[in-house]
Amino acid sequence: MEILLLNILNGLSWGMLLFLIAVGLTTVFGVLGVLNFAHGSLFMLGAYLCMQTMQLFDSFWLGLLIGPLCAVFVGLLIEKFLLKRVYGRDVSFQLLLTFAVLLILDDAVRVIWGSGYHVVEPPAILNGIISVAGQDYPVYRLFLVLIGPLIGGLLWAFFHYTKWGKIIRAASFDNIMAEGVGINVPLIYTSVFALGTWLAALGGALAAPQQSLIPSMGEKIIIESFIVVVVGGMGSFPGAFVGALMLGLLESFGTVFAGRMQMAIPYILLAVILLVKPTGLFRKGV
Amino acid sequence: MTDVLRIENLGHSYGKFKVIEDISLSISKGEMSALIGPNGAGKTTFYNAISGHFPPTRGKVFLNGENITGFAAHRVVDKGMCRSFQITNIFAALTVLENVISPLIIQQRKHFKIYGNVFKDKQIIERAMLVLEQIGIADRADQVVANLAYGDKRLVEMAIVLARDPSVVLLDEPTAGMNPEETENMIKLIKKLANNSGTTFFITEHDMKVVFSLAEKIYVLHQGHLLAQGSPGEIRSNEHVKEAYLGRKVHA
Amino acid sequence: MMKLLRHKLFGPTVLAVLLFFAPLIISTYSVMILSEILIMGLMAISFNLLLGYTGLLSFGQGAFFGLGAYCAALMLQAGYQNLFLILLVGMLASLLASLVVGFFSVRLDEIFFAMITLGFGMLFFSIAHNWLDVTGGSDGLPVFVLPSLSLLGNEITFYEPTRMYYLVFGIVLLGLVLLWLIVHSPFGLILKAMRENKQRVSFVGGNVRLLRIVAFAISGAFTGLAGVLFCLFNSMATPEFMHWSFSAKPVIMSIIGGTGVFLGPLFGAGIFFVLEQIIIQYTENWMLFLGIVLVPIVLFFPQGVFGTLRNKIFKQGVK
Amino acid sequence: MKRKVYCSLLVLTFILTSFIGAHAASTAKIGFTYIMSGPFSAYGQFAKQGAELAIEEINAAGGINGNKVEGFFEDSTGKADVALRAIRKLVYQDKVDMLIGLDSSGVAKTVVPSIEQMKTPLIITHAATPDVTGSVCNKYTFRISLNLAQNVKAAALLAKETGAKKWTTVGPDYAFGHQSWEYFEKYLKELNPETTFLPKEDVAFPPFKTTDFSAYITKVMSSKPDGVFISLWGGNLIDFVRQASSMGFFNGDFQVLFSLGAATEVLTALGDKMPEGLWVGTRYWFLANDSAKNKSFVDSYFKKYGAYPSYNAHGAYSAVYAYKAAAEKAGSLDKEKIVSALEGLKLEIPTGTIEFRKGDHQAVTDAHWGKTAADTAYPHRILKPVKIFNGQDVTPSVAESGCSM
Repeated sequence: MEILLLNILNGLSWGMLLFLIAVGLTTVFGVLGVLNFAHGSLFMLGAYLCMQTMQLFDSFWLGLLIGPLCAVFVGLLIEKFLLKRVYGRDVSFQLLLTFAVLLILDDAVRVIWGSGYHVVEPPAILNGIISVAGQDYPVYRLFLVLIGPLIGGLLWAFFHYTKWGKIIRAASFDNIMAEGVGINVPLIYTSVFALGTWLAALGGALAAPQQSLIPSMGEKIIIESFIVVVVGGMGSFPGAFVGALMLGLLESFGTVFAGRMQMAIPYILLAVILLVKPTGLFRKGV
Repeated sequence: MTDVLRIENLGHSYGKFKVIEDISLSISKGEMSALIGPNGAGKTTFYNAISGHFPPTRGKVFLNGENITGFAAHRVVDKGMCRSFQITNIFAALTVLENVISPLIIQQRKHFKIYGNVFKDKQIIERAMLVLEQIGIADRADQVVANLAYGDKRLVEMAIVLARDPSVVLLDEPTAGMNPEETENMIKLIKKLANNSGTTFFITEHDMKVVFSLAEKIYVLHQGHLLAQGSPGEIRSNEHVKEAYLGRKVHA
Repeated sequence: MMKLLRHKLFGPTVLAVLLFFAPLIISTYSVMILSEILIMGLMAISFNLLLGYTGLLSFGQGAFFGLGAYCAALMLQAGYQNLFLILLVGMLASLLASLVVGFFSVRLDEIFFAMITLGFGMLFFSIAHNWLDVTGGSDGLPVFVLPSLSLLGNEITFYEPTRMYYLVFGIVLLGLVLLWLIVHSPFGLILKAMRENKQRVSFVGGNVRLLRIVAFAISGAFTGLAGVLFCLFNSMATPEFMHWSFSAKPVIMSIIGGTGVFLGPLFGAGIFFVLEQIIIQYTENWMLFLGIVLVPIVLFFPQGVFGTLRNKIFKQGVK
Repeated sequence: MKRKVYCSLLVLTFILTSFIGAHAASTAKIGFTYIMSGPFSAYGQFAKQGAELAIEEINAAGGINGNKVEGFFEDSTGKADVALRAIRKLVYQDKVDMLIGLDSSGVAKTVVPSIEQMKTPLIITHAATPDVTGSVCNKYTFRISLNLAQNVKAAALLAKETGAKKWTTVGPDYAFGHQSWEYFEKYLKELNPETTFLPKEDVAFPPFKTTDFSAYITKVMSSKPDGVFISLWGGNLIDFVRQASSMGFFNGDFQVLFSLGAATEVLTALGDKMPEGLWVGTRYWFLANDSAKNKSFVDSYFKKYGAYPSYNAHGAYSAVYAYKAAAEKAGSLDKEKIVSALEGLKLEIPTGTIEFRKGDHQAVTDAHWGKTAADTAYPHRILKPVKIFNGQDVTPSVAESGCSM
């Protein structure tokens, strides 16, 4: 029973991280039509920038605030100078361009911060253990379990109750229509990419106290984020949430039941969902 | 039985919404018929349901006496019914000749043949050139379709459809987007083709001028139901039709 | 003269002759790099049968490449040394596997197709990585004995790099000739038609799903052939060959070279390897520089380097 | 006329100098293949530093048999086909006399057959798989570093001393993790038949890409073992230790052995987050012995790079010296003669005296295990006390290794 509960918590905390990354990826896809291979690298960049900020100001919370914002700046440069030129081009070109961005970002980070491992300490208040069903459980992980839905809720409110959010939703359904009603589409694209970057980098900053920092940390997570996005339905906000939770929980329980096939769990999930529902669980639209 | 196409109680719904309902009609060989109706009457749904785009929810479709209800598109074509689309549906990056050759390859069951040069296949090339001459674009055979004028692209689609030598041709708004001159030529072409071959044409059209100058029999679709059918004269004088549709639309 | 230059077989013939005599001029190491370029070129052109001709972006070609390699390694381990048997079995295994994967995948399009093939590819990777008893697990399989060929009573072995090159050259040439015939066959034209408009193909009577499965299987079989060669060339089969990052290679090569030209992906493979060799000469940060080089290729060569240059020179339109 | 004389003089000098130059340029070329880029490039960087230090020292002392030593470094990227390409470049293009390197076990195992074709001796300095000096061994392949069997044999000896009865493991889900556990099980069972081991489905093998170990930590803790043998390494180990300590894994409910825990990159990254008093194994520990060889190595390394040498630096450094010793013994740089000279070669390297066994080419070398301890003189945990297991005791016999040459 305790094991069940602990596995659920483990799955949720991992799922929430996946959700933060996948929701940015899916929103960018929904509006810009680009599947961003470099999204994982922005996650990695967020973690490093959070660490750097922490070293300067000695505060995790400042790192969480400033790090992702610095990453957004990098994201804006990428959108302005590179992505902008391939909107509407063939999928393969977009994938290759963002793959090139991934190579550049990963190696640039290695040049700046070195190839060794770095660690980030969680803030003192979250650095303890709490008793869950008679087992010790780290507070930081519970924090992750809670912050995921919080950010998800805020995003949902943003998309449904603010003018900008509504515009983005409109654009994700039909950007020609959006243009027709006088919305500045290029500006929407830029801001959506900035939002996606911020979410990925925030995910990275939140993951930093949890996993060691290494330039390739984004490559590990990008494929799983792709899977979440495809399983949930490309461009779907609730899809990203459900997909991330499904994958998080499956991987957590996989340690108990899957034996040597653990590694294949995400891919089996992907194949099964696409075979049953070729366009994913949810329809497009945030 | 001379009906090439017979449709019995055809209906299609999206969820609870019935787009078309209880449509029955039969078309005899060589008869030029047209389906008209205001926007949203269900014309395209009707076409899609009988041509294999999706299976209809209810009813039956017979082609040359054979039940083809729910057949996939490629099987409907094999049985002898081929269609055009409202939005030009062709192979843009291929040449005109290649556009016409493709259906011929499939017709001759050579589409899984992984060797041999199709351009040296006399049978196919001769037939393709014949079709292009019929349509009147043989002189542009080597041009890439994407570079053609709009009207010519519509002609290429016509050539693709006719290449398979179907017994029934469905034309979905064949003159949509054309200028008056192109429209005029298209009408002439359809008339010529109908007279020269044994092909049965069944068209939908927006432009009433086109419909009344072509069709021998007209079916009127209104809110998913077949409102009336008859000769152009009968339709013109039908009170229901006038009320529902013609009264406001026809300028002729 | 110009007519000869423009003949579509002129370039390939010159290239084949050059490749045949190359080992007389270039160094042993360059011969080995050239062998690799040819093998990866075969993989990329097989892949391009899908991307360039059929309009399907497969991100799981590594699975079939690796399957070919594992077949060859396992057969050699079991003592089968007949070269043609190994090539045949490797191709057949990949053909069967790609029939199965294709059966499930081809009803999807674009990015969904890319993702499901990626998923299947990684499934193969997981199996190769974890099935210790057969595949050697994560270590892979080392190969100790290479097949030999009996020719006019002589046993020809391929341990010597130049001989290995001619083996690779011969098989790749054969593979490319076959692929060239397929591309220019009636089936090849239907593939292009599907790339342009699969709806139209089904509305002139083509069974799109079946056609795509066949295309996927042919591509898989030739990818497997390349995999067999790669196994012989490197005397190894490892799960890495099935990883998505390996499957990305033919994608990169095809786009660099140009998907609209038959030999484009082969040139892409050449450019990729030469670039890599030059970059690693000067820096350990080759990923950074590879990325920096890829960006302008994507942005300014819409038909790939080879395709765009060829079109500039011969002023030809889109194929 | 005068001009002509000048010209011929010039030509003559040119020819002469080029002769002399060619003669003086007779060098011993060593090719190094390590992971120089990507996630694990730190290993390659350490190895490169160690190798360069050795080359510098040797050249300053007159070279090898009077030949200047020149090092060529290639990037394996940790992938087998790329590593082989790198080795081919070294052998066919740079025409090296000797090969040193290889980090990954999988790479080493699949590359080894080609080494035999290239007829160039190779000293492996990092890859731990027993197979390269076992089932796939060959005439040209040697290993100077501690292999998996030696490391785990020492672990088993240590485990017996702890008295723990019921053992489980956490290891990476690839060959290294599984082999480590199999060997551990085998050796400990031999030493103490009463020990029990959890069956394969109840132990934890997280996939290599795992960053979240909580589910595995939960699994292991809830199986209530007496001892846990951990073969994670690198980033996996760092993540595991941090997540596990916050979940109370190191509270002393059971014994914990880290087979490769004392790697510099792990200890440096963890700093004071590495719990004290845990048994960790290592291929080389810079404070393990006070021999003059070790002192001078650590000192000059620290002087040159401002850091303490990792095991990979030590491996590359020692391999260069092993090559020197073999060349001096052979009196030649001829590859075949080097191979025969390396067989049975005994020499002292910083970690102790080693011998390349004739039967399988594995160096018989001591294994070091130590307890993590805090020391303010170092920015990371050190090992204190260090237990040295004699090479003879931990190296399986040639017959056991399965090597037949």
